[in-house]
Amino acid sequence: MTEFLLGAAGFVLLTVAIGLIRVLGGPGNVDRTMAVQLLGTGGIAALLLVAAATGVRGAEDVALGLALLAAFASVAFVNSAAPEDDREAGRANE
Amino acid sequence: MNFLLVLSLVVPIAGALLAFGVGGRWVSRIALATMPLGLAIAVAIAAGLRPAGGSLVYLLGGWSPPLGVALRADWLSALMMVTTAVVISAIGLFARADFPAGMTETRRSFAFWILLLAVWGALNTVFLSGDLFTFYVSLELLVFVAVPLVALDGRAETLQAALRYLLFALLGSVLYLAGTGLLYGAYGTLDIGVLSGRIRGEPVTAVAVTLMTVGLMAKTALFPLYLWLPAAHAGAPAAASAVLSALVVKGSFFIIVRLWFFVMPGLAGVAAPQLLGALGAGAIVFGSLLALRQERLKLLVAYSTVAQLGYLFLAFPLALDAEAGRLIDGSALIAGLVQAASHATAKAAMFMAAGMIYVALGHDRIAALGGVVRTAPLAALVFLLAGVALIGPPTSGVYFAKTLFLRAADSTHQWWWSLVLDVGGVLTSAYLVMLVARALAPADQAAPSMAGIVSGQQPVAALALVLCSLLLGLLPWHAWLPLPLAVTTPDPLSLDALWSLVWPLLVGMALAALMGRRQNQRPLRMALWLEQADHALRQWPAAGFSLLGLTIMLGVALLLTP
Amino acid sequence: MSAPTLAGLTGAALVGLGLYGLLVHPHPLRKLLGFNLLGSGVFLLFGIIARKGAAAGFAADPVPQAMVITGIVVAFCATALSVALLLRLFEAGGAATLRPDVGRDDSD
Amino acid sequence: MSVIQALDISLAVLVLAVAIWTIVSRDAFAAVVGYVAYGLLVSLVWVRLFAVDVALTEAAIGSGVTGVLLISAAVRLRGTEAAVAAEWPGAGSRVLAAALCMVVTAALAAVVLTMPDPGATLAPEAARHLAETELGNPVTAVLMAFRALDTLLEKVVLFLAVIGVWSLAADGNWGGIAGPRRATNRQGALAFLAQLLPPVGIVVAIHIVWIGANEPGGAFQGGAILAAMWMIVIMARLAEAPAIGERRLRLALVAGPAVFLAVGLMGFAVANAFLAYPAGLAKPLIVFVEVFMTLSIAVSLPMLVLGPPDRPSS
Amino acid sequence: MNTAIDIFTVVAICAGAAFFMAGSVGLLRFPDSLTRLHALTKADNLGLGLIVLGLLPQADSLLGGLKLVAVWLLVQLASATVAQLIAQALRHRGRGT
Repeated sequence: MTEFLLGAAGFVLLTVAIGLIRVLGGPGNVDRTMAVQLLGTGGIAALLLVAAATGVRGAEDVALGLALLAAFASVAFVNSAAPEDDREAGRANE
Repeated sequence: MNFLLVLSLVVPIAGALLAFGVGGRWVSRIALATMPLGLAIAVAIAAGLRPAGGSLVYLLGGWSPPLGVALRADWLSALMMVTTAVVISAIGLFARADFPAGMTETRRSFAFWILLLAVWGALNTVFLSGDLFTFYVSLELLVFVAVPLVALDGRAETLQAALRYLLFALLGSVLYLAGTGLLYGAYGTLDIGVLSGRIRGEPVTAVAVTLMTVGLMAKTALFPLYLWLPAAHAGAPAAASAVLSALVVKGSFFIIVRLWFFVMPGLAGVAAPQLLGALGAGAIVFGSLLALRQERLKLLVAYSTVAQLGYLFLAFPLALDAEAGRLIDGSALIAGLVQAASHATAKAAMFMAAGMIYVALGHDRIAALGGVVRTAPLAALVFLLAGVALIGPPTSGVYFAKTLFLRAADSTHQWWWSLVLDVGGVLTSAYLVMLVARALAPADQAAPSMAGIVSGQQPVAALALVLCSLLLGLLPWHAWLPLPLAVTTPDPLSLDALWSLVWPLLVGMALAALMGRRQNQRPLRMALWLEQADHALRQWPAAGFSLLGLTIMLGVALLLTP
Repeated sequence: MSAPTLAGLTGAALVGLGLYGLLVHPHPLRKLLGFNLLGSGVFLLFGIIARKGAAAGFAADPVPQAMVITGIVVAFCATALSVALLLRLFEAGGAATLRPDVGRDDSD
Repeated sequence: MSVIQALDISLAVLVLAVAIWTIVSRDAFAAVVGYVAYGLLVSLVWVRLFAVDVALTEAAIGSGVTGVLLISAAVRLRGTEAAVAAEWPGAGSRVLAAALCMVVTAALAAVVLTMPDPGATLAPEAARHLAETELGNPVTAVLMAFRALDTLLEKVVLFLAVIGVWSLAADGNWGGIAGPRRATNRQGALAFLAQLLPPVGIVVAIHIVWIGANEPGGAFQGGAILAAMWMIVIMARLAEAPAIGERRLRLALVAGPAVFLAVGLMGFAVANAFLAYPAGLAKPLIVFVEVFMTLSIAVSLPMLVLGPPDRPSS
Repeated sequence: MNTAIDIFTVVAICAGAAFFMAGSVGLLRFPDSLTRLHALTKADNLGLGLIVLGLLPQADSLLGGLKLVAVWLLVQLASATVAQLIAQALRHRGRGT
């Protein structure tokens, strides 16, 4: 069972990472952001599998932390890539 | 008694936290109130050292090393702590006018006073720490204090200088940290005392010590790794420059001393200390010559710091007992640290004077210094005396240090370092003579337009510091330090003493005439060549190559040590 | 090859990579990334030391782990301060370069 | 080769590949995205090294605040890459630099390969004294007891970093506000996330701080998650960052180091040493200090990410 | 009994891994960002969901199981939000050009 879980972890990690490496080169920043999102999910999956296989205590908490913060990179990107929103918001405020 | 060690770092840090929490006009008051307290603690530790048998130890939390962290005070810590306390207090007095406690909180005052307290806490941690990782944290504290001080004026060029400094200093910290980790991995402790008993001349030690030393040299701005220093030290406000030049760079130097003299005194070999000394000599020659070529007073003072830092590193080859193959923490090391203390006091005063001259004239262009003797007589006097203190008249700390260095060079048969010391004196005289000549020139234009008024307290603070530096040689050092022989101060009016002061001035004059900047005259080819080299060394790629090259050279030197 | 050794070798390689990025890349933001990689490589070296120090029922020596945590915090602070400085430099000078003597006014 | 070895090797290769990408990529944004991915992979490596406390820290910092910080910076610095293109050293210099860096790597690799196994360790010492700290997590014991001074100073570093960032403000904005403005009628996916996530995040953060005494976790990890929750509320423009002149903010920022220092000084009186805890009260005191440290961290990190105040408070 | 649970785990995890692969292939193959986005979010959520499902019987405590479910829910929330935001950004850009 342990071997299987580890193998599955490696498989998931490799597939998402291949996607990541392919997309990092472009075409656009949106695609790069998506690739990181996919890697995040895959990484969490791999982490859960590894934790189940090796019985490292507390690894679920790491997964929980990663899951909580999974959206952050993408949110930061969308937020700072759309500065016109900032101005609108500023106007709406006044 | 031992609890004073804790207080000496807790008091400034608590002051900084309190000032931050209270804010407003209380910030500077809290900072100033902390100063006499901190000074008293430093003096008490220094005074208590001798009765306690030369060292004080405090086990934090009651945990003893290697698991716990210990604070240790010895004569090196005490000397540096008292120097720091004196310099910080003087800077505090000086800065009251520049960073006033207004009714509303201002950015500059708020940041400056808190950072001033924090730098004190960080330095005391460096001087007292007995643990390599605590050194790392305190090094980082110094970075986080120094960088905002550099950027305090907020102009684009100071922001750039601060960023360059930050990135280079961070590189230095990481390299230091890497070495720390390797030492822990090999010997299972970070405590200096325990480690010195376990450390062996293995490849891992060589790699670790190389990384740590190079990282620390980058933070000390030892030639040729000074790319960040001139712009950073010259761009900060005068009081901040004084902190940076007098104290902050000494912190990383002190850790190099701890590492080489106390962790691995028997493993230094012959080549590595010579390499450190050679870099020091390079700094003295290169920095001083470049100081001659500067157009601005503050930049000149900054390059003078580059040069003066070089002297500190002469302690490494001169402290080497070739027969025993050990670095001896005796008179050469004492010379290095007294030199550090003298430089700290003199250089702080010099930056203060430069700041006052800037205020009085509205600029600090060296070519237009004429008339400064009338416009800002006290500032000019302080500057002159600080310069003299750096050259080293018989009563000064620099003279005392130089005497010890020369004696060590004699007894270890390394005549070339005495030559370096003499050349250094000549070069320092050269830029001072050049400045005096400029200052005595008649004011070429009408009264300067944007001149300001120097506050009355400022020259007093600066003058007090200069006097400290000038009289440091008169302290009863042999009663307090492990000096094998007392150094007798010659009669300052004797012919010998006068001659030792006059001949560097004479040669310096000739050199200043040759190398200095003059209008309407083509500079010497060598001067141009120097400026180009300086320009290249202040670029990242060249600095990077120097750093990597030095790493490899030092690594090889240590690896080949039997 | 065991997991700790592999991580240690990765760390060594990261140190070289980060050093290269920090020293050679001209853009400050990229230098900063280089610094972070360099730091993270050093932390991994601590990681292998911690793992090889497994004893007394602990899967890894806690002391290097604690030092890495401290190091990560400090590295983050450094990154934040650098970014703030860099953005201010960009605002104030319109450029994000570390080259000295660019835009320095020589009023002589 | 066993499965676990294959996994470790592929993980190492991936980490290196993403790191190389971060260095060689032409585009700054792509490099930063690569670095965020790198942070995630490195936390996996830490789990494999059985350093879960570190993995938690790396996860909380790397994918939370550092990601936000670097990505927004990269977007704002768009186009500056071309301006410094002329500063690249020549190809020969680059090759030389790469070679020299490789020497450093080779030296470190040699050290790694010759490192004894089992190596030097303080784990037995820590185990012997763990009971005196009344904690179950040895990493927390090192951070809060054995090497408490370093942790205290590290909190001072954090505090100084905040001052450093603030001190970059324009004079007129001192005491003002940083970061995005509040929007009155902000709706949509982001606002939804920013309303739903923080309650969960707060629970998780409290859990992590609380179990940190006995299991992997602790003040920094919990504080970083809380900080991220605050960040998302600000990024969704549901709330504005507080003005830096505000008294409550100032107190929250110094609370961690100040309380730690105060408890440490109390040790003089009740436990015979600075930073010592009296027997029987060690754990409650440590948790007490950690609560305030968590608060300070949760407030400091957003202040660092938001940057210097850019407008006066109204 | 034990083998039955293990078989369930194996099947669920294999299915989850397959979905991850589908997501990656989608990321590589689909022609434009919007379709890539849809493929990706669907695939990775199902993938993670199935893996969590497979691991649930292996969890050693109730709290552990709850944490697994919480991880999945949080990732769902994150990726739904991100999908929305990115779609908005793409639409924005589409209108602009």
